[in-house]
Amino acid sequence: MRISLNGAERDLPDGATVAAAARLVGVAPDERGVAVAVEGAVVPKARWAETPIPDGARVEVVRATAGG
Amino acid sequence: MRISLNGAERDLPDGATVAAAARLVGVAPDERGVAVAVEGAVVPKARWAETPIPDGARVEVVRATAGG
Amino acid sequence: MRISLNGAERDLPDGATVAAAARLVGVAPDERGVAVAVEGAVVPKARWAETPIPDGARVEVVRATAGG
Amino acid sequence: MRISLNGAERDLPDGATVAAAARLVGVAPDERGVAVAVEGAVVPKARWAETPIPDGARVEVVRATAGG
Amino acid sequence: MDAPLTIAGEELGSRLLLGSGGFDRLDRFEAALAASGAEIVTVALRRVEDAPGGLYDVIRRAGARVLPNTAGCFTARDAVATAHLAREAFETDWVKLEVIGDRRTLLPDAVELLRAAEELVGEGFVVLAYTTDDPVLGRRLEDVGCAAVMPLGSPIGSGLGIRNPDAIELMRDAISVPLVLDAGIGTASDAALAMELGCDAVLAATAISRAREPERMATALRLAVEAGHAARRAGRTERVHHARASTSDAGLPDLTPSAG
Amino acid sequence: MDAPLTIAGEELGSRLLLGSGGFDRLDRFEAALAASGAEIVTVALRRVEDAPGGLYDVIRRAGARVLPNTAGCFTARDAVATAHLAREAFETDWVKLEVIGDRRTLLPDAVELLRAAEELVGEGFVVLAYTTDDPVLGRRLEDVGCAAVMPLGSPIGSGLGIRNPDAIELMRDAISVPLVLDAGIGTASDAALAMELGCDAVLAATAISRAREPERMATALRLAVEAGHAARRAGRTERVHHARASTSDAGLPDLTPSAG
Amino acid sequence: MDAPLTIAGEELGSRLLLGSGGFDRLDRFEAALAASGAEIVTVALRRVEDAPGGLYDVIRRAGARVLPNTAGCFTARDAVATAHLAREAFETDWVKLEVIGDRRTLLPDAVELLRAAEELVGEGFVVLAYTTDDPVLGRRLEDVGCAAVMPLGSPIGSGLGIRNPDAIELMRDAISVPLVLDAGIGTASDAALAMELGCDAVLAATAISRAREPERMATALRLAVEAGHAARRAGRTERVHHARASTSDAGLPDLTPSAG
Amino acid sequence: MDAPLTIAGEELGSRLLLGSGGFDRLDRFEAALAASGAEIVTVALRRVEDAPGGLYDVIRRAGARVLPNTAGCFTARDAVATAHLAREAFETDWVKLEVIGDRRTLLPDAVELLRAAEELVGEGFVVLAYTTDDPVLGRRLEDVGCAAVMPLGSPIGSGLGIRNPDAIELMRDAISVPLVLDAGIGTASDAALAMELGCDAVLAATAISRAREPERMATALRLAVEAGHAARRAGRTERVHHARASTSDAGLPDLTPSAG
Repeated sequence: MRISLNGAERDLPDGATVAAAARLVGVAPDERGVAVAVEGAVVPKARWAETPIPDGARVEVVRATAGG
Repeated sequence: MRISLNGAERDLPDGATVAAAARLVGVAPDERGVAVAVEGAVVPKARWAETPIPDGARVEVVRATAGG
Repeated sequence: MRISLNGAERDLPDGATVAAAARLVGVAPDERGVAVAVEGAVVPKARWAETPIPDGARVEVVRATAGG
Repeated sequence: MRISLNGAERDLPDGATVAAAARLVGVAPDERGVAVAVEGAVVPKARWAETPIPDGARVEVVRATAGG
Repeated sequence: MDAPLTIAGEELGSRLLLGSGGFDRLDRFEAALAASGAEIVTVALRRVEDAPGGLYDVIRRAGARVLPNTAGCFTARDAVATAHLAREAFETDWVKLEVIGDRRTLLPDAVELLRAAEELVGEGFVVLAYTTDDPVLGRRLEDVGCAAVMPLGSPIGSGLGIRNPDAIELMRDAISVPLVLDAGIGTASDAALAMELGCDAVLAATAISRAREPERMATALRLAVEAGHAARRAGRTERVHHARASTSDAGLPDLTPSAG
Repeated sequence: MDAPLTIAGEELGSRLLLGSGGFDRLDRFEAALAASGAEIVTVALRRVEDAPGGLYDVIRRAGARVLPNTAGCFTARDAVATAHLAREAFETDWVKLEVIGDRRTLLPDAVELLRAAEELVGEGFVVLAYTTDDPVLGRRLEDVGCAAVMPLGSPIGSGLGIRNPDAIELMRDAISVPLVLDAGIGTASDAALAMELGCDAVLAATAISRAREPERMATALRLAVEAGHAARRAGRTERVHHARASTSDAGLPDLTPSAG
Repeated sequence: MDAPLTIAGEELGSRLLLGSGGFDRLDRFEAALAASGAEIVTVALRRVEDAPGGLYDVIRRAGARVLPNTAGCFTARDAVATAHLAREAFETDWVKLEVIGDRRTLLPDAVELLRAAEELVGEGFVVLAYTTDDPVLGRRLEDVGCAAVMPLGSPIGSGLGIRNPDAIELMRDAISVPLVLDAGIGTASDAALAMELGCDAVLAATAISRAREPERMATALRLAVEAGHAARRAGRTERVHHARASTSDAGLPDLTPSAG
Repeated sequence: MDAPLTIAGEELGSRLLLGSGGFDRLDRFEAALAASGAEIVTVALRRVEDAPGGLYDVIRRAGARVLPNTAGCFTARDAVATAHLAREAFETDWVKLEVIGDRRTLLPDAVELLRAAEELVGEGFVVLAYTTDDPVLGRRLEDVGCAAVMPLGSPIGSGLGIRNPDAIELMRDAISVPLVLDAGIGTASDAALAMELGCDAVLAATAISRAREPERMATALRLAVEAGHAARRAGRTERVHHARASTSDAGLPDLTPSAG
């Protein structure tokens, strides 16, 4: 399947989880200060491993950065 | 019946019109620059003579005054 | 003789010294932070005892006060 | 003789007048709004023709210009 | 040629609007109106017992347009109802929309103001909206269809002038409809500054009515608005932080006396 | 009736003085002079090679008075010598006295200025003294006989306006001869403010000559000076720190819709 | 004794909040954070590829509280979604709510801001709302339950200080929850002024991160906030328009030399 | 490392100087002196009947240096005579030289001031000269040998702060000896600003003595002077007229909910 991961089109195996997507951008589930949204809605870290990403979904993996 | 006319309680004959109320505060139908609201809604001057005031209604007769 | 001492006319014995005048306004020679001018000119403390005041002279005995 | 005329060294015949110097920088005696100083002192226009310039003198011929 | 101020398609000959409030006598108002050259005069609506009459006739006689305000309204609903009354009283669909959020400062309430503006525009009113100096709110007022945006310089009647000139400049950048500086003008230089910052017009009330000589102050503000407008168009010299000689040193004569 | 500005017994029809510096073309200067209505124009004296000519004739043709300055002088001696030259050149004993103390800011030197003023007054000159905004120095200049005191608003040519309005007000209180705001005017509101603070006139040079459209800016400043002067005389409303309703709440109608 | 700043029941030891934006190196940020004494640091959320990491750990190591912002959001919906993400990422329900209305000025949008504030408060967030200096809007933000109101002094990153001190004073009068001056602080005197006007705290970002020496500027702002807070509590002397001698003339000696 | 303030070769540990005028009780002065950290305190000389005594001892006990002033003097001659008396009374050749030109504004008289300064320097005094904010006069004071130049921010005791910050900056550029802002400081932000403009120190009297709580205000000013000094050294961020994001948009997540 094809998802948008942090704005880039990515191919993932069908049924790939949020955890897998996070790994793709270098984020491990035990990293602090990160969060994931799928289609704009937060997926709690505790459920990354068990939450499959729908085909075509927009996934955003974010971290703290410098800001006002 | 009893109405509130420009904030004062006034007794009027049942079925009294807007024109009558206006007269009570010294306003003739041909005066320019005045307007009447019954219960917050404008009654056009052309209909003052034919519009009866409901019992207990709030009637406001206003004119231009100095202002900002 | 008559002198002006801090703006007030005062009678002193002829030949009275600066030290005597200072005493008149409650200033002892060992007080710190005071000074005396006779006719606008400073008389050093060491010379108070030996300096006679000319008849009619203006004597000013000053001290530190609050100021800007 | 040699004079300084408006900052430039100029050779003039001995006994040359202020009028001559003015002419050298293009100023006729009937021009309005001009003035001449020799060694910092004004020479009135009426005396240009009769006033010889001392050898080595500084002559300044000025005119109105734009200014504050 | 300078294009005239145009609000809702109407060309106006003056960039000074007059508020009718605060005059102690009607003849003084009339004289000030004449001196001001204003073609738009704001009025309020009040119960006839508290509104002595005559004002409307004076304005009409002077050939000026009556601009009813909604002063005293704290909700969109009241402001809309007041606009309805004004339309009936003055046969005009123009309204200076004020929706106040605080009794002490008389500052506008952004939310109710926007709501009332949208509703009145929808009903066909020509809305001139009294607002804070917030460029984003001003832009929203334009977007809902206001015919003019009227930011305050400082609180109504304070005479404090324009407390935040930067904000007025930002409004000018953000807004295409006429920008009318309303509230706070205290004297001529305030009015000139408003125009220099890019306002299209200025409304003055207290500045005139509470001056020692209202008629003369009306003249002063008329001239100041023209002055500021001309200055804006003339393109001012830039500001520099040190001096810049207005007289050149080139050709400076040496006037040292001779040493001898 | 407003008494005209009078300097050294001479009545003047305009309260705007024009500096001739900074114009790129003589015809632009001429147009600006006409638009400004100025009756006094400052000029400098420079060596004829650096002074193209024509300026003096333009000013005379316009019927204005030439006011020679002593720009570029750093000592009383140079300023006095320059005044002598100017008297000869322009057949006037009026002089705008500038004695500069610092090349970068072109700020005046109090000591040399006072010295030159005293000497020139003694020689019968009508001295208009360019000075800092120091009321005590201004008073001294008046005391030695200056015909006008010309405080700066900000450095020459800076366009920064009046940096210390309080100081100008204090000068007004301290000084009886005409007070002419000189230096720093950038635009119309600055000129209006100067007059409101109590100045009798304003001199503008760079504000006009370096505007994008000098002629229009001359008009703007003419209007602004009139506006500020009228506003001063009209007696402005006082400043208050909260709002003061320009519309009374008395008689506010109750427009609540019926509950039913 | 001075009561500490308390936001949403949390006592804070410092009245200076630090924005983490604009630093060129993480170690400089860390040094500035230490020097500032700040206990609250704002951060933004960005895609991990654009967010190098390390920042969160530095803040936690310093014992400071992370305050996520919603910078970059133009709608209530985006701001709310961002707050959700932040809550997940930082295990905090505090949020500095920014809803921007204009890309160039980064000024807040009153309508969307209020909408987002109401929604987030309803969801249990502790909302610190970045707003204009509009007292009425500020009061509305308090009314919908914001824990702090954060008015701007001037546009974000401009360093222009507090352009409208009157407005901040009016906000102080109108608002009971903590008032935190946000945006526009350029240097120490700006921060002191904010506190003197009645703010409870100051947030600084650019002022520190873009100073030539961020660490030293952090110290300066820490001191300035304390100074301004103490000055506010000390009750300043009133302003008078002429001099008031700090030295009495009583007892002035007569030092005239003898005539002889 | 920061070089300490050094006046006439003497290193000072504090950049805040305290004026002793205006306190209603000596113990309050003493507490304020301690809180201020000041190492220099100005005093005046008055006839003993009008000078209750004790002040000098309090200052000495605190280890501070007495700086006698010449307040009340209107001529160079009086000021010089007063300095002589002070040298005798306090065994110090330091003097804060004031020569006043106007009773109402207490502004200095440039001419007499310069004359007195020159004479006192010639006699070996260490002269700290109270002056207007005129950079040229300040430079002259330095040239005749003054050890410090003390420009006013606004009239003595007015609490109006620094009315012309540009002038103070120009003084800084023009003068090499220590620049001490004297007169006009009303509160902490004024003191911080003075230092940011380049002053080396600040003298406060009325700001402290007439605050509601003098001791706390003394603390505030001590902190403010440190803050302003640090800010000056830290090199402030530049001012820009529009916003400059402190949070980058790079990596902004797209949080739009799914269309479905």
